[in-house]
Amino acid sequence: MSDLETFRKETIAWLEENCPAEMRKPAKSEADVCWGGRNFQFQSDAQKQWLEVNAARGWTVADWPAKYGGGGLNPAEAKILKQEMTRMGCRIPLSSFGIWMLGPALLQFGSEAQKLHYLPQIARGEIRWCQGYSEPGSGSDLVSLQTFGEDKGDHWVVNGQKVWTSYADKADWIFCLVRTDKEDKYRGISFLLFDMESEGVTTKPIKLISGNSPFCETFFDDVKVPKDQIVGQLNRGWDVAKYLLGHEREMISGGGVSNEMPSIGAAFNEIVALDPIMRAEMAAFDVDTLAFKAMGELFMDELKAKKGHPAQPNMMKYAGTELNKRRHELVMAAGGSEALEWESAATNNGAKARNWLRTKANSIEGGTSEVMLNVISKRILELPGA
Amino acid sequence: MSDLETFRKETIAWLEENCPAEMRKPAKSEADVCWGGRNFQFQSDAQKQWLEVNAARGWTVADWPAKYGGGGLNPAEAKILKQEMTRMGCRIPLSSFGIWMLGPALLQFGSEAQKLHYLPQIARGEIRWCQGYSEPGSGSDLVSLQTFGEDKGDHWVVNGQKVWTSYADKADWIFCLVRTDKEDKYRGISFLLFDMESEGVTTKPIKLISGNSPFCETFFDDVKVPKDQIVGQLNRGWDVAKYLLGHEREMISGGGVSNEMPSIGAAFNEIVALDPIMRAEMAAFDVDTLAFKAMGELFMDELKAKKGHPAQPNMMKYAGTELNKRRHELVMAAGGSEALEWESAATNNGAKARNWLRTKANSIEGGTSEVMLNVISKRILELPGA
Amino acid sequence: MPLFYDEDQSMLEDSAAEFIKTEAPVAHLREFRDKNCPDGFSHKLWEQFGEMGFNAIMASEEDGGLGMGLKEAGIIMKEIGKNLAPSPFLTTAVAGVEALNGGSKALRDRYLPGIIAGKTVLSLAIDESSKHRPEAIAMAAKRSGNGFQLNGKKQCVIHGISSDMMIVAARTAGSAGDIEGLTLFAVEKDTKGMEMDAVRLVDSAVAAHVTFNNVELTADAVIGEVDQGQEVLDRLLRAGRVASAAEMVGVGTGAMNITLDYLKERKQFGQRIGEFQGLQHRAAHLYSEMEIADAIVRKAAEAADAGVESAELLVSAAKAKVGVASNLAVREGVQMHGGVGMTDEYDIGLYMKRDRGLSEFFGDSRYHANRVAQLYGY
Amino acid sequence: MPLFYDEDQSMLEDSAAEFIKTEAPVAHLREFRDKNCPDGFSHKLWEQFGEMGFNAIMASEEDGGLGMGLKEAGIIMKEIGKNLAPSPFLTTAVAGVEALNGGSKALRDRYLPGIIAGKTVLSLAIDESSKHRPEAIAMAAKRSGNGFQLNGKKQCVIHGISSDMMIVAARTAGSAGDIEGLTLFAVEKDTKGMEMDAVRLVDSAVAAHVTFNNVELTADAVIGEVDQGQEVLDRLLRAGRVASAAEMVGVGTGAMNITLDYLKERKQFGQRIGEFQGLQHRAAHLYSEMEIADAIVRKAAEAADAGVESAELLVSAAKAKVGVASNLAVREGVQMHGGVGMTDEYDIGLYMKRDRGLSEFFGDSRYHANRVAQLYGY
Repeated sequence: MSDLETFRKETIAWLEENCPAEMRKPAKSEADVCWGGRNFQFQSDAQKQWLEVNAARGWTVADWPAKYGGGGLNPAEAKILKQEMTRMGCRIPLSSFGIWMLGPALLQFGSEAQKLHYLPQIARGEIRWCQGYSEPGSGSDLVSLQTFGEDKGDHWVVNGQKVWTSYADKADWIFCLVRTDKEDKYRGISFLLFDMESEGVTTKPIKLISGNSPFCETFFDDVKVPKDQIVGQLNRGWDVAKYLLGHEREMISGGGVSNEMPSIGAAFNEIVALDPIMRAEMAAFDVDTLAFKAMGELFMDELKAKKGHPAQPNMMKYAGTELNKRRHELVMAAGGSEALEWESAATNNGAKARNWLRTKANSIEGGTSEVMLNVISKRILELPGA
Repeated sequence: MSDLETFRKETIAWLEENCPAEMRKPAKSEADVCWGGRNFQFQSDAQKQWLEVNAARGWTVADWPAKYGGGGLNPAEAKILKQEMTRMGCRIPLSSFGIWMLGPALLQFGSEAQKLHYLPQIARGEIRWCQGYSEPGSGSDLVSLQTFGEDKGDHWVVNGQKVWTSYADKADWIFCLVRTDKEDKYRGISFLLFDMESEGVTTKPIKLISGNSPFCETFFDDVKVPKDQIVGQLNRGWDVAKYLLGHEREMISGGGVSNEMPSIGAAFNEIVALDPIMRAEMAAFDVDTLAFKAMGELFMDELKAKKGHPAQPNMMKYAGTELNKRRHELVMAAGGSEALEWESAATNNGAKARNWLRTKANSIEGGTSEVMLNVISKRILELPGA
Repeated sequence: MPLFYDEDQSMLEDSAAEFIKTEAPVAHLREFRDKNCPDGFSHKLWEQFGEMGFNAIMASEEDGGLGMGLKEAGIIMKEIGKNLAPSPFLTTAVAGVEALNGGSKALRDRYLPGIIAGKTVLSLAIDESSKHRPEAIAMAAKRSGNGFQLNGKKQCVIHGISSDMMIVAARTAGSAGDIEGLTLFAVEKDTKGMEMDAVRLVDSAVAAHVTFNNVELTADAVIGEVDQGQEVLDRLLRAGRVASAAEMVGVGTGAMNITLDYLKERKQFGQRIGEFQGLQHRAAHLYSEMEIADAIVRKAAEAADAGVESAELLVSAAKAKVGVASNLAVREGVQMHGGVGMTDEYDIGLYMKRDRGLSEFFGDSRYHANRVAQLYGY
Repeated sequence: MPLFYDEDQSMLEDSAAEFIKTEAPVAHLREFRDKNCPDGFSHKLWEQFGEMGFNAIMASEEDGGLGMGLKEAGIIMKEIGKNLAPSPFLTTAVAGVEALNGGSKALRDRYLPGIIAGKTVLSLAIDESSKHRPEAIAMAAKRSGNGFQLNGKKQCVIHGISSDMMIVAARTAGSAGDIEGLTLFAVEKDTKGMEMDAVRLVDSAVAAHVTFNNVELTADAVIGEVDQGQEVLDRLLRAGRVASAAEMVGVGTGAMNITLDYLKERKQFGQRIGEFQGLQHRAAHLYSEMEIADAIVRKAAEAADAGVESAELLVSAAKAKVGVASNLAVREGVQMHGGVGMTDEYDIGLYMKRDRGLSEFFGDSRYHANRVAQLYGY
């Protein structure tokens, strides 16, 4: 038996033994997701136990080095773990912006001391992170950032305001872009980490059209940030941010198609049998979904092999988010008047409608579709001008 | 009986008596169209006779004043004439850029002497006109016009090159935009008329993707143009040109829907019975056609009543030409492999394919769709900037 | 008749625009949403509609109305749409009145005065599944003595719990799909055996799922003729389709207008975002689509008012076209607003929600595109 | 297996790109069109294809081929598409060879060496109406002695008059729609009773309408089994669909590339037109569509080569997707070229014509979208 076959066998056995039955059913809603953090309320013992056994083994971040709290798996092993978890329906033990976003940036840009300090806490789900990028008046345009960190020798004093800070009201720490040089408009920005319990930090949830409030406005009023909490070089926070945005785009671009990516027409076959026009639209959509799935496979293959254009994540983000919005428009149409219900038990409190509205943000967050198209036209197609 | 009812009765009687049977069948191709002009070869005696009886009555241009060779009809009468000709299937006796384009501009901007000289010749189909606007390197951008008329006292000497001159090889005279002031880039252009048999004028047909050559490149090499052949004021040719482009846009925007505008799905009902996806597309197209037809009606109603936004013809041109292109894409799809035939008798020498390719110019000639969208966004929506 | 508004119609448009913008701007919708009003609309506003004469538009002069038609009703609907005003105008003063116009003098005398005065509210119980498909109506109305007994369910009856009378379509004969055998009934509020489940919809309208358990009706309740309800239903649907299409023109136009305003003021990368040609072209295309949608809705209203043969075709084309155009308007609207478009604070999301609701009401763009194909014989 | 090209495939791509760009650029198509060549392609180029080894891709090593698959054939097809090279590669070396792969050793020995050497040309007589609908094949092949007698008509047989052998699908039993009863025949050039009407198509390909009048064939002509031709036809169609889809990726990509070049050089209003964001966004969207179309075509080729169950679904999705994407590429291409795009002098119009031809070949995007729905069971 090859090493990988052995690994697969052992993995299956471990999952069978350690994954509680409750954690093998799909999460029903946002509330079932394990986000970790200082103030996290576990929904159940099973959820807590599932996090702990994974954290102990380093499998919340299976492909990170073991010394940083990871599982130290190679890519082939990590893929097998993912496959087997998917096959058995195991939930992700820990969802975390620390894992998806900050972690990769720290691995790339952090000092060894920072890695040893922050990464294991992220891996164990002890710190919940939020991201402070956007500001009022600068959505896709990060260059016009206003939040300012004044140099006070061994610390900065940060003043300003962020918006679209995901779960800022629930997060323990923030990774945040702060202007540290007012002269250099295009650089002059640094990537700082600080505790959300620092004096001077306040958050205010933003109510969305979906009725939910996953984002906040976040205010900084003379917040002290020690100098060792900068990632990467002073005034080079852009490099970190760009690297991290790339990760975010990959994550969001994957959103267009779920793992299973079932046929939408087949899911609504009774409806389309009565509505030939909807059937045609769904057939076109299924074609596009199959094609985007193939693109996703090609993209991942190229990414792994370090082939492909470096700006390709922008294309994936554009196409994937637009596709997902279309999917939810079709789901609403197929649902008809029932899908309009907003507060009924029969519709799980208007889940379809709320999910549909949520998807409208896909093509805005992490860089709008328009910004993605700009990047494609400049960096891939090399079209001239502004 | 009201005056209009009397007029209708008399019109019917006159048409019955004077329209040859052959002229009551639809024109089969471009070759059946009567363009008039010095060198025009009539396809048949009937075609010649039909032009002559109309010219004698002023009905080639029924709503022009009688003193300029028109029929002197009021709008209500002109509408009745058109209705009855349509009802009886009478062909248009004379197709002419003189009637559609130059005539209206002369009526608006010409001197009385010019009107008395040119308009009756246009009305009788004695002079065939072409239009010299576009130049290589200035398609939608007329400001960069290079053709130059040097002032020589009682005449200009014109040098330069035009492209997209419709039927320049068949035309007798040209109405032409010529730079008469090199300093003033935005004005400095005059609207001149001259004989295509003038020394120094040469034409070269442009072969199109449809296989036809309705357009030419036209070269001017020291062409003398007497000073009384200017329309409107010196260096204000733009005013005339813009007025005339408005007419052209109205003409082209009407192209999206024929008078009858039949259902495309019904026309191909056997094909769509086997192809539910095409049926859905055709249903959507029929919806759009019905809607655009209503828009055409509203637009014409508003035009007559001098209501509506003055830039609305740009919207009509945009929507109408895009719709017509879509129609021909669908016609080709419904035609399948038979519609691909290019030179067979069964397909009338590839008429479907050639017509389809011809429609691709709809959204380019007379101002591209992109220019129309620019105009809408600036003049109607009043969006800021360039 | 020209398709633009004549002098009287323009005056009506001006007064409706002014009145609704003043009395029921988007803030009015927010107020009724946020106080979780069980009706979902303001009875005071409804009376004001009556005072303005709006509710009299579709009633004949003989019945104390203005004897105008769907073109005029459409003018009101458009202003309702632009302001997202919650109102029973569509179900009551347009579709409801048009159904009553096909009913007996007794029924008209009973309901029209209250409607015209803005006191009475009607609701429409047509659909039996979550997609509009009136050709599949199957609910049973058995003869019972001199009257009828209703049993079955209706879905998504807007204003159901607030209405004084509900127009119910049911089968007195035949089975789903038959043209004959349909009958329309005027069912009074609180009639015994009716049960309603109120649900709030995404656009804050309140709909009811209605269950009929041995609901006994007298013969007086029949609107039109027994078994010949298709004709009255067609009137009702034609009116409802044109009016909801007109409201969608208003919704799309309102969404477009606030988006254009935003494009003119919001700055990004040092420019007003309305300067970007990528957005300009999309805005111009959207304008074109909305204008065309407006035109076919006017044309459909005119054709329905004139009772011409092509009316059915034009009405379905109108609902199909506006469904696509107004959906484009709200999608472009939210996207062009960027992040703030996702917040409840900005109005554009409310336009998106209303558009979704209206798109299902009286058949969506797919249903009507299919109907256009069927009417064309393919 | 990764979806990107491995080292060998990349080498094949490089050599095909270089070779075809050199030997058969768009000017080559123009030459053959303008001299009104009755074949519509160059026999010399066909031999060169043989020398390059391209024609051996789909044949098994046992038969003297390279034993590769549709993924590799698709690489050649894409380069053909980019350059609009007129070639019998698709009908002969891909779909034809794949059909022969399902036939007897005797047939393979008879035809494959000539194909591999670039001497032999095959054509495919499948369609009987102007839309691709192989499930409706009705042409009769009656048993006659030890052989068969063919009577009927086939439409739009590309390279029909130039081919040494024509693969003909006909019914030996059953009627249109039955799966059983189809048989595929290898019909030699100049067989008695065949009549051909050559017609030049919009993209300068030459097609034939073929009439079969008591065409007598021996049992040797049968490819695969009598009455069991569906299986061989499916192989042929799968290969033809993937290969034509790959050619369309090439056509769309070629059209996009020359359009991007034009956007970078052409000036209007004092700017290069590629600076206008309105065009940039459309170009970027087009790029995205073409990339995605390329991916599904690769995926379909891989699935067909692997013989997995999902191959039929992926193949139809590929032809459907690329049909839409490449149509967008040529429409945007002509429009963005402006006036010169309408002239025969520029190449973009030729791409538009080729796209149109290919879109019908082996079923258009609508046919295949419908097939995707059917395969998904709706």
